Amino acid sequence: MIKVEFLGPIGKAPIEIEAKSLREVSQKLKEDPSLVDWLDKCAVAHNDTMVNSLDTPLEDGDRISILPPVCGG
Amino acid sequence: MIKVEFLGPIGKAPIEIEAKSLREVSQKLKEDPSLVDWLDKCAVAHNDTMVNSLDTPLEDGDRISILPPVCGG
Amino acid sequence: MELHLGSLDTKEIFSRWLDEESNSNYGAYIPFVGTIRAEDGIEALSFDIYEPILEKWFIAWQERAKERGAIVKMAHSLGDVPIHTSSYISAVFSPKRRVALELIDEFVEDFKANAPIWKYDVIDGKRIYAQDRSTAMDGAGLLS
Amino acid sequence: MELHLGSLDTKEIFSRWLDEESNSNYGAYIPFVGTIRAEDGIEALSFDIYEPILEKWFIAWQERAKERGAIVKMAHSLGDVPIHTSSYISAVFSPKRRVALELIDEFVEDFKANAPIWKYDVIDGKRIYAQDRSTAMDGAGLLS
Repeated sequence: MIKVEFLGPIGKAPIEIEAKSLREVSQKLKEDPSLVDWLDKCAVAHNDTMVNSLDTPLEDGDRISILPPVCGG
Repeated sequence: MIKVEFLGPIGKAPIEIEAKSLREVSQKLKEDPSLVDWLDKCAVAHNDTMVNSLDTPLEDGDRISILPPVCGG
Repeated sequence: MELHLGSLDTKEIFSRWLDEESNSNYGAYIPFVGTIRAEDGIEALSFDIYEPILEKWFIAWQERAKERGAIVKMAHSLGDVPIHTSSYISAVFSPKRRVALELIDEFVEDFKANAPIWKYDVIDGKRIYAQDRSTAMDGAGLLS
Repeated sequence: MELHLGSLDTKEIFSRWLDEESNSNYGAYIPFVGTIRAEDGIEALSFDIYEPILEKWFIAWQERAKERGAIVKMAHSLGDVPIHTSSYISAVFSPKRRVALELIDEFVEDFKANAPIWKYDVIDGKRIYAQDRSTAMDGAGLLS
Protein backbone atom coordinates (compact mmCIF):
# COMPACT_ATOMS: atom_id res chain seq x y z
CA MET A 1 0.00 0.00 0.00
CA ILE A 2 1.01 3.59 -0.69
CA LYS A 3 0.07 6.29 1.80
CA VAL A 4 -0.99 9.61 0.25
CA GLU A 5 -1.14 12.67 2.51
CA PHE A 6 -2.60 16.06 1.67
CA LEU A 7 -0.70 18.97 3.23
CA GLY A 8 -1.73 22.40 4.46
CA PRO A 9 -5.04 23.83 3.30
CA ILE A 10 -6.27 20.80 1.32
CA GLY A 11 -7.79 19.59 4.54
CA LYS A 12 -8.24 15.99 3.50
CA ALA A 13 -7.31 12.99 5.66
CA PRO A 14 -4.51 10.68 4.40
CA ILE A 15 -5.56 7.75 2.24
CA GLU A 16 -3.97 4.39 1.36
CA ILE A 17 -3.99 3.12 -2.20
CA GLU A 18 -2.39 0.41 -4.36
CA ALA A 19 0.02 1.88 -6.96
CA LYS A 20 3.31 0.88 -8.61
CA SER A 21 4.19 4.33 -9.91
CA LEU A 22 3.24 7.98 -9.55
CA ARG A 23 1.33 7.63 -12.81
CA GLU A 24 -1.03 5.23 -11.08
CA VAL A 25 -1.35 7.54 -8.10
CA SER A 26 -2.29 10.34 -10.49
CA GLN A 27 -4.94 8.19 -12.15
CA LYS A 28 -6.54 7.31 -8.81
CA LEU A 29 -6.46 10.84 -7.38
CA LYS A 30 -8.03 12.29 -10.52
CA GLU A 31 -11.11 10.18 -9.77
CA ASP A 32 -11.65 12.11 -6.49
CA PRO A 33 -13.89 15.18 -7.10
CA SER A 34 -12.59 16.93 -3.96
CA LEU A 35 -9.12 17.10 -5.55
CA VAL A 36 -10.12 18.52 -8.94
CA ASP A 37 -9.23 22.10 -7.98
CA TRP A 38 -5.96 21.11 -6.32
CA LEU A 39 -3.99 18.70 -8.52
CA ASP A 40 -2.89 21.18 -11.20
CA LYS A 41 -1.48 23.54 -8.52
CA CYS A 42 0.18 20.95 -6.30
CA ALA A 43 3.74 19.69 -6.20
CA VAL A 44 4.56 16.15 -5.09
CA ALA A 45 7.03 14.54 -2.70
CA HIS A 46 7.98 10.86 -2.51
CA ASN A 47 9.14 9.85 0.96
CA ASP A 48 9.81 13.56 1.65
CA THR A 49 11.84 14.18 -1.52
CA MET A 50 10.36 16.46 -4.16
CA VAL A 51 9.78 14.58 -7.45
CA ASN A 52 9.24 15.62 -11.07
CA SER A 53 8.50 12.39 -12.97
CA LEU A 54 5.30 10.35 -13.18
CA ASP A 55 7.51 7.31 -13.82
CA THR A 56 8.86 7.45 -10.26
CA PRO A 57 8.59 3.78 -9.14
CA LEU A 58 6.87 3.11 -5.82
CA GLU A 59 7.27 0.36 -3.26
CA ASP A 60 4.94 -0.97 -0.63
CA GLY A 61 4.96 1.37 2.38
CA ASP A 62 6.06 4.45 0.43
CA ARG A 63 4.59 7.82 1.29
CA ILE A 64 3.41 10.45 -1.22
CA SER A 65 2.79 14.06 -0.10
CA ILE A 66 0.65 16.51 -2.05
CA LEU A 67 1.89 20.11 -1.53
CA PRO A 68 -0.42 23.02 -2.45
CA PRO A 69 0.87 26.53 -3.29
CA VAL A 70 3.06 27.96 -0.53
CA CYS A 71 3.54 31.33 1.08
CA GLY A 72 6.05 31.36 3.92
CA GLY A 73 7.53 34.47 5.47
CA MET B 1 40.17 84.19 -0.19
CA ILE B 2 39.21 80.55 -0.79
CA LYS B 3 39.87 77.98 1.92
CA VAL B 4 41.07 74.58 0.66
CA GLU B 5 40.95 71.67 3.08
CA PHE B 6 42.47 68.22 2.58
CA LEU B 7 40.41 65.41 4.09
CA GLY B 8 41.29 62.04 5.58
CA PRO B 9 44.70 60.56 4.84
CA ILE B 10 46.13 63.47 2.84
CA GLY B 11 47.37 64.86 6.14
CA LYS B 12 47.94 68.41 4.95
CA ALA B 13 46.79 71.51 6.85
CA PRO B 14 44.15 73.75 5.19
CA ILE B 15 45.43 76.59 2.99
CA GLU B 16 43.95 79.88 1.78
CA ILE B 17 44.35 80.96 -1.84
CA GLU B 18 42.97 83.53 -4.27
CA ALA B 19 40.84 81.97 -7.02
CA LYS B 20 37.73 82.85 -9.04
CA SER B 21 36.96 79.32 -10.24
CA LEU B 22 37.85 75.71 -9.57
CA ARG B 23 40.09 75.88 -12.63
CA GLU B 24 42.29 78.39 -10.83
CA VAL B 25 42.28 76.23 -7.69
CA SER B 26 43.42 73.31 -9.83
CA GLN B 27 46.26 75.37 -11.33
CA LYS B 28 47.51 76.42 -7.87
CA LEU B 29 47.26 72.97 -6.29
CA LYS B 30 49.13 71.35 -9.18
CA GLU B 31 52.15 73.50 -8.23
CA ASP B 32 52.34 71.76 -4.82
CA PRO B 33 54.62 68.66 -5.05
CA SER B 34 53.00 67.07 -1.96
CA LEU B 35 49.70 66.82 -3.89
CA VAL B 36 51.03 65.23 -7.09
CA ASP B 37 50.06 61.72 -6.06
CA TRP B 38 46.63 62.78 -4.77
CA LEU B 39 44.88 65.06 -7.28
CA ASP B 40 44.04 62.46 -9.92
CA LYS B 41 42.38 60.24 -7.28
CA CYS B 42 40.52 62.93 -5.37
CA ALA B 43 36.96 64.19 -5.69
CA VAL B 44 36.05 67.78 -4.87
CA ALA B 45 33.36 69.51 -2.81
CA HIS B 46 32.40 73.19 -2.92
CA ASN B 47 30.87 74.38 0.37
CA ASP B 48 30.14 70.72 1.17
CA THR B 49 28.43 69.93 -2.14
CA MET B 50 30.18 67.52 -4.51
CA VAL B 51 31.10 69.22 -7.81
CA ASN B 52 32.00 68.01 -11.29
CA SER B 53 32.94 71.13 -13.28
CA LEU B 54 36.15 73.15 -13.30
CA ASP B 55 34.04 76.15 -14.29
CA THR B 56 32.35 76.22 -10.88
CA PRO B 57 32.52 79.94 -9.94
CA LEU B 58 33.90 80.76 -6.49
CA GLU B 59 33.25 83.66 -4.14
CA ASP B 60 35.30 85.13 -1.35
CA GLY B 61 34.95 82.93 1.75
CA ASP B 62 34.07 79.74 -0.15
CA ARG B 63 35.42 76.45 1.02
CA ILE B 64 36.83 73.67 -1.19
CA SER B 65 37.31 70.13 0.17
CA ILE B 66 39.61 67.57 -1.42
CA LEU B 67 38.32 64.01 -0.85
CA PRO B 68 40.70 61.08 -1.38
CA PRO B 69 39.48 57.50 -2.17
CA VAL B 70 37.03 56.23 0.42
CA CYS B 71 36.37 52.92 2.17
CA GLY B 72 33.60 53.05 4.73
CA GLY B 73 31.97 50.02 6.29
CA MET C 1 16.75 26.09 11.37
CA GLU C 2 14.31 26.76 14.17
CA LEU C 3 10.52 26.77 14.36
CA HIS C 4 8.70 28.63 17.13
CA LEU C 5 5.05 28.54 18.16
CA GLY C 6 3.64 32.07 17.62
CA SER C 7 5.61 35.30 17.07
CA LEU C 8 9.38 35.23 16.89
CA ASP C 9 11.47 36.99 19.54
CA THR C 10 13.33 38.91 16.86
CA LYS C 11 15.82 40.65 19.15
CA GLU C 12 16.76 37.43 20.91
CA ILE C 13 17.30 35.60 17.61
CA PHE C 14 19.32 38.45 16.04
CA SER C 15 21.55 38.63 19.12
CA ARG C 16 21.98 34.90 19.54
CA TRP C 17 22.98 34.42 15.88
CA LEU C 18 25.44 37.31 16.19
CA ASP C 19 26.98 35.68 19.28
CA GLU C 20 27.13 32.25 17.61
CA GLU C 21 29.33 33.68 14.84
CA SER C 22 31.23 36.26 16.89
CA ASN C 23 34.54 34.48 16.33
CA SER C 24 33.91 33.07 12.85
CA ASN C 25 35.54 36.07 11.13
CA TYR C 26 32.60 36.87 8.87
CA GLY C 27 32.62 40.47 7.65
CA ALA C 28 28.97 40.73 6.67
CA TYR C 29 25.80 39.66 8.52
CA ILE C 30 22.48 40.32 6.78
CA PRO C 31 19.27 39.27 8.50
CA PHE C 32 15.92 39.57 6.75
CA VAL C 33 13.09 40.15 9.23
CA GLY C 34 9.52 39.58 8.02
CA THR C 35 6.76 41.26 10.02
CA ILE C 36 2.99 40.80 9.68
CA ARG C 37 1.43 43.89 8.10
CA ALA C 38 -1.99 45.17 9.12
CA GLU C 39 -4.04 44.97 5.93
CA ASP C 40 -7.45 43.77 4.75
CA GLY C 41 -8.77 43.67 8.33
CA ILE C 42 -6.68 40.70 9.43
CA GLU C 43 -5.85 40.28 13.11
CA ALA C 44 -3.06 37.74 12.51
CA LEU C 45 -1.59 35.37 9.98
CA SER C 46 -1.32 31.68 10.73
CA PHE C 47 1.14 29.14 9.34
CA ASP C 48 1.26 25.40 8.69
CA ILE C 49 4.69 23.90 8.00
CA TYR C 50 5.68 20.51 6.67
CA GLU C 51 8.90 20.15 8.56
CA PRO C 52 10.62 17.14 6.89
CA ILE C 53 10.73 18.87 3.48
CA LEU C 54 11.53 22.28 4.94
CA GLU C 55 14.49 20.67 6.71
CA LYS C 56 15.74 19.15 3.42
CA TRP C 57 15.26 22.45 1.61
CA PHE C 58 17.27 24.21 4.31
CA ILE C 59 20.08 21.62 4.29
CA ALA C 60 20.43 22.06 0.51
CA TRP C 61 20.74 25.82 1.08
CA GLN C 62 23.39 25.33 3.75
CA GLU C 63 25.42 23.44 1.15
CA ARG C 64 24.90 26.10 -1.52
CA ALA C 65 26.00 28.78 0.95
CA LYS C 66 29.04 26.76 2.04
CA GLU C 67 30.28 26.55 -1.56
CA ARG C 68 30.46 30.35 -1.50
CA GLY C 69 32.16 30.52 1.92
CA ALA C 70 28.98 31.64 3.65
CA ILE C 71 26.37 30.27 6.05
CA VAL C 72 22.60 30.69 6.27
CA LYS C 73 20.26 30.61 9.27
CA MET C 74 16.50 30.60 9.47
CA ALA C 75 13.67 30.88 12.00
CA HIS C 76 9.94 30.69 11.29
CA SER C 77 6.71 30.76 13.25
CA LEU C 78 4.12 27.99 13.52
CA GLY C 79 0.48 28.83 14.18
CA ASP C 80 -0.91 32.32 14.77
CA VAL C 81 1.25 35.45 14.52
CA PRO C 82 -0.49 38.78 15.35
CA ILE C 83 -0.04 41.86 13.15
CA HIS C 84 3.06 43.98 13.80
CA THR C 85 4.99 40.98 15.12
CA SER C 86 7.48 38.83 13.21
CA SER C 87 6.99 35.38 11.70
CA TYR C 88 10.21 34.95 9.73
CA ILE C 89 13.92 35.69 10.03
CA SER C 90 16.56 34.41 7.71
CA ALA C 91 20.18 35.48 7.64
CA VAL C 92 23.43 35.16 5.75
CA PHE C 93 26.93 35.43 7.22
CA SER C 94 29.77 35.79 4.73
CA PRO C 95 33.37 36.98 4.69
CA LYS C 96 32.53 39.48 1.94
CA ARG C 97 29.59 41.83 1.40
CA ARG C 98 28.97 41.00 -2.29
CA VAL C 99 28.32 37.30 -1.61
CA ALA C 100 26.15 38.20 1.39
CA LEU C 101 23.98 40.66 -0.58
CA GLU C 102 23.47 38.20 -3.42
CA LEU C 103 22.79 35.20 -1.19
CA ILE C 104 20.20 36.89 1.03
CA ASP C 105 18.23 37.83 -2.07
CA GLU C 106 18.37 34.34 -3.59
CA PHE C 107 17.71 32.64 -0.25
CA VAL C 108 14.65 34.74 0.61
CA GLU C 109 13.18 34.47 -2.91
CA ASP C 110 13.64 30.71 -3.05
CA PHE C 111 12.16 30.48 0.44
CA LYS C 112 9.03 32.30 -0.75
CA ALA C 113 8.74 29.99 -3.77
CA ASN C 114 9.69 26.59 -2.37
CA ALA C 115 9.56 26.36 1.42
CA PRO C 116 6.60 24.08 2.32
CA ILE C 117 4.74 26.63 4.43
CA TRP C 118 1.07 27.57 4.09
CA LYS C 119 -0.29 30.92 5.13
CA TYR C 120 -3.78 31.75 6.39
CA ASP C 121 -5.42 35.10 7.15
CA VAL C 122 -7.02 35.17 10.57
CA ILE C 123 -10.21 37.26 10.49
CA ASP C 124 -12.81 37.12 13.28
CA GLY C 125 -10.91 34.14 14.65
CA LYS C 126 -11.33 32.19 11.38
CA ARG C 127 -8.43 30.81 9.36
CA ILE C 128 -8.65 31.50 5.58
CA TYR C 129 -6.03 30.07 3.20
CA ALA C 130 -4.17 32.96 1.49
CA GLN C 131 -4.54 31.29 -1.90
CA ASP C 132 -4.14 34.44 -4.03
CA ARG C 133 -0.76 35.27 -2.42
CA SER C 134 0.54 31.70 -2.62
CA THR C 135 2.93 30.30 -5.22
CA ALA C 136 2.80 26.85 -6.78
CA MET C 137 6.06 25.04 -5.99
CA ASP C 138 8.58 23.93 -8.63
CA GLY C 139 7.11 20.88 -10.35
CA ALA C 140 3.47 21.70 -9.53
CA GLY C 141 0.80 20.01 -11.66
CA LEU C 142 2.65 16.69 -11.98
CA LEU C 143 -0.41 14.64 -11.06
CA SER C 144 -2.99 16.62 -13.06
CA MET D 1 22.17 58.67 10.78
CA GLU D 2 24.32 58.15 13.83
CA LEU D 3 28.09 58.14 14.41
CA HIS D 4 29.62 56.45 17.44
CA LEU D 5 33.14 56.61 18.82
CA GLY D 6 34.60 53.07 18.60
CA SER D 7 32.68 49.81 18.04
CA LEU D 8 28.94 49.84 17.49
CA ASP D 9 26.60 48.23 20.01
CA THR D 10 25.01 46.15 17.26
CA LYS D 11 22.29 44.54 19.37
CA GLU D 12 21.18 47.85 20.86
CA ILE D 13 20.97 49.48 17.42
CA PHE D 14 19.12 46.56 15.80
CA SER D 15 16.58 46.54 18.65
CA ARG D 16 16.13 50.29 18.83
CA TRP D 17 15.50 50.57 15.07
CA LEU D 18 13.01 47.69 15.28
CA ASP D 19 11.18 49.48 18.11
CA GLU D 20 11.20 52.81 16.25
CA GLU D 21 9.28 51.23 13.36
CA SER D 22 7.19 48.75 15.36
CA ASN D 23 3.94 50.49 14.38
CA SER D 24 4.93 51.70 10.90
CA ASN D 25 3.48 48.63 9.20
CA TYR D 26 6.64 47.71 7.27
CA GLY D 27 6.72 44.05 6.25
CA ALA D 28 10.48 43.76 5.65
CA TYR D 29 13.42 44.93 7.75
CA ILE D 30 16.90 44.18 6.38
CA PRO D 31 19.92 45.33 8.36
CA PHE D 32 23.43 44.94 6.97
CA VAL D 33 26.01 44.51 9.75
CA GLY D 34 29.68 45.03 8.89
CA THR D 35 32.21 43.45 11.23
CA ILE D 36 36.01 43.91 11.25
CA ARG D 37 37.70 40.75 9.99
CA ALA D 38 41.00 39.55 11.44
CA GLU D 39 43.39 39.58 8.47
CA ASP D 40 46.91 40.72 7.58
CA GLY D 41 47.84 41.01 11.25
CA ILE D 42 45.67 44.02 11.98
CA GLU D 43 44.47 44.64 15.53
CA ALA D 44 41.78 47.13 14.52
CA LEU D 45 40.55 49.36 11.72
CA SER D 46 40.24 53.09 12.26
CA PHE D 47 37.92 55.56 10.49
CA ASP D 48 37.88 59.26 9.64
CA ILE D 49 34.54 60.70 8.54
CA TYR D 50 33.71 64.03 6.93
CA GLU D 51 30.29 64.45 8.47
CA PRO D 52 28.77 67.38 6.48
CA ILE D 53 29.01 65.49 3.19
CA LEU D 54 28.04 62.15 4.71
CA GLU D 55 24.92 63.84 6.09
CA LYS D 56 24.00 65.16 2.62
CA TRP D 57 24.67 61.79 1.04
CA PHE D 58 22.38 60.17 3.61
CA ILE D 59 19.59 62.74 3.17
CA ALA D 60 19.64 62.11 -0.58
CA TRP D 61 19.26 58.38 0.14
CA GLN D 62 16.36 58.99 2.51
CA GLU D 63 14.60 60.73 -0.37
CA ARG D 64 15.39 57.94 -2.84
CA ALA D 65 14.02 55.40 -0.35
CA LYS D 66 10.89 57.45 0.31
CA GLU D 67 10.04 57.47 -3.41
CA ARG D 68 9.83 53.70 -3.15
CA GLY D 69 7.79 53.70 0.07
CA ALA D 70 10.78 52.67 2.18
CA ILE D 71 13.13 54.17 4.75
CA VAL D 72 16.87 53.78 5.36
CA LYS D 73 18.88 54.03 8.58
CA MET D 74 22.61 54.05 9.15
CA ALA D 75 25.16 53.91 11.96
CA HIS D 76 28.96 54.08 11.61
CA SER D 77 31.98 54.13 13.89
CA LEU D 78 34.52 56.91 14.27
CA GLY D 79 38.11 56.13 15.34
CA ASP D 80 39.40 52.68 16.24
CA VAL D 81 37.28 49.52 15.95
CA PRO D 82 38.91 46.25 17.14
CA ILE D 83 38.66 43.06 15.06
CA HIS D 84 35.49 40.97 15.50
CA THR D 85 33.46 44.03 16.47
CA SER D 86 31.19 46.06 14.21
CA SER D 87 31.83 49.42 12.56
CA TYR D 88 28.83 49.74 10.27
CA ILE D 89 25.10 49.00 10.23
CA SER D 90 22.71 50.17 7.59
CA ALA D 91 19.11 49.07 7.22
CA VAL D 92 16.07 49.27 5.00
CA PHE D 93 12.44 49.08 6.13
CA SER D 94 9.86 48.59 3.38
CA PRO D 95 6.28 47.39 3.04
CA LYS D 96 7.40 44.74 0.53
CA ARG D 97 10.36 42.38 0.40
CA ARG D 98 11.37 43.00 -3.25
CA VAL D 99 11.94 46.73 -2.69
CA ALA D 100 13.79 46.01 0.55
CA LEU D 101 16.13 43.45 -1.06
CA GLU D 102 16.94 45.76 -3.97
CA LEU D 103 17.40 48.87 -1.83
CA ILE D 104 19.74 47.31 0.73
CA ASP D 105 22.03 46.20 -2.11
CA GLU D 106 22.06 49.62 -3.82
CA PHE D 107 22.37 51.51 -0.52
CA VAL D 108 25.33 49.45 0.76
CA GLU D 109 27.15 49.53 -2.60
CA ASP D 110 26.72 53.29 -2.99
CA PHE D 111 27.84 53.72 0.61
CA LYS D 112 31.08 51.84 -0.17
CA ALA D 113 31.68 53.99 -3.25
CA ASN D 114 30.58 57.44 -2.14
CA ALA D 115 30.35 57.89 1.62
CA PRO D 116 33.21 60.21 2.71
CA ILE D 117 34.84 57.79 5.13
CA TRP D 118 38.52 56.85 5.21
CA LYS D 119 39.78 53.56 6.54
CA TYR D 120 43.12 52.81 8.19
CA ASP D 121 44.66 49.52 9.28
CA VAL D 122 45.90 49.62 12.86
CA ILE D 123 49.09 47.54 13.20
CA ASP D 124 51.39 47.83 16.22
CA GLY D 125 49.37 50.87 17.24
CA LYS D 126 50.13 52.66 13.95
CA ARG D 127 47.43 53.91 11.57
CA ILE D 128 48.07 53.02 7.89
CA TYR D 129 45.68 54.32 5.17
CA ALA D 130 43.99 51.36 3.44
CA GLN D 131 44.72 52.85 0.02
CA ASP D 132 44.53 49.61 -1.99
CA ARG D 133 41.02 48.83 -0.68
CA SER D 134 39.74 52.38 -1.20
CA THR D 135 37.63 53.64 -4.11
CA ALA D 136 37.94 57.00 -5.83
CA MET D 137 34.62 58.83 -5.45
CA ASP D 138 32.38 59.81 -8.40
CA GLY D 139 34.04 62.78 -10.11
CA ALA D 140 37.56 62.00 -8.89
CA GLY D 141 40.44 63.58 -10.82
CA LEU D 142 38.64 66.88 -11.49
CA LEU D 143 41.59 68.97 -10.36
CA SER D 144 44.36 66.93 -11.98
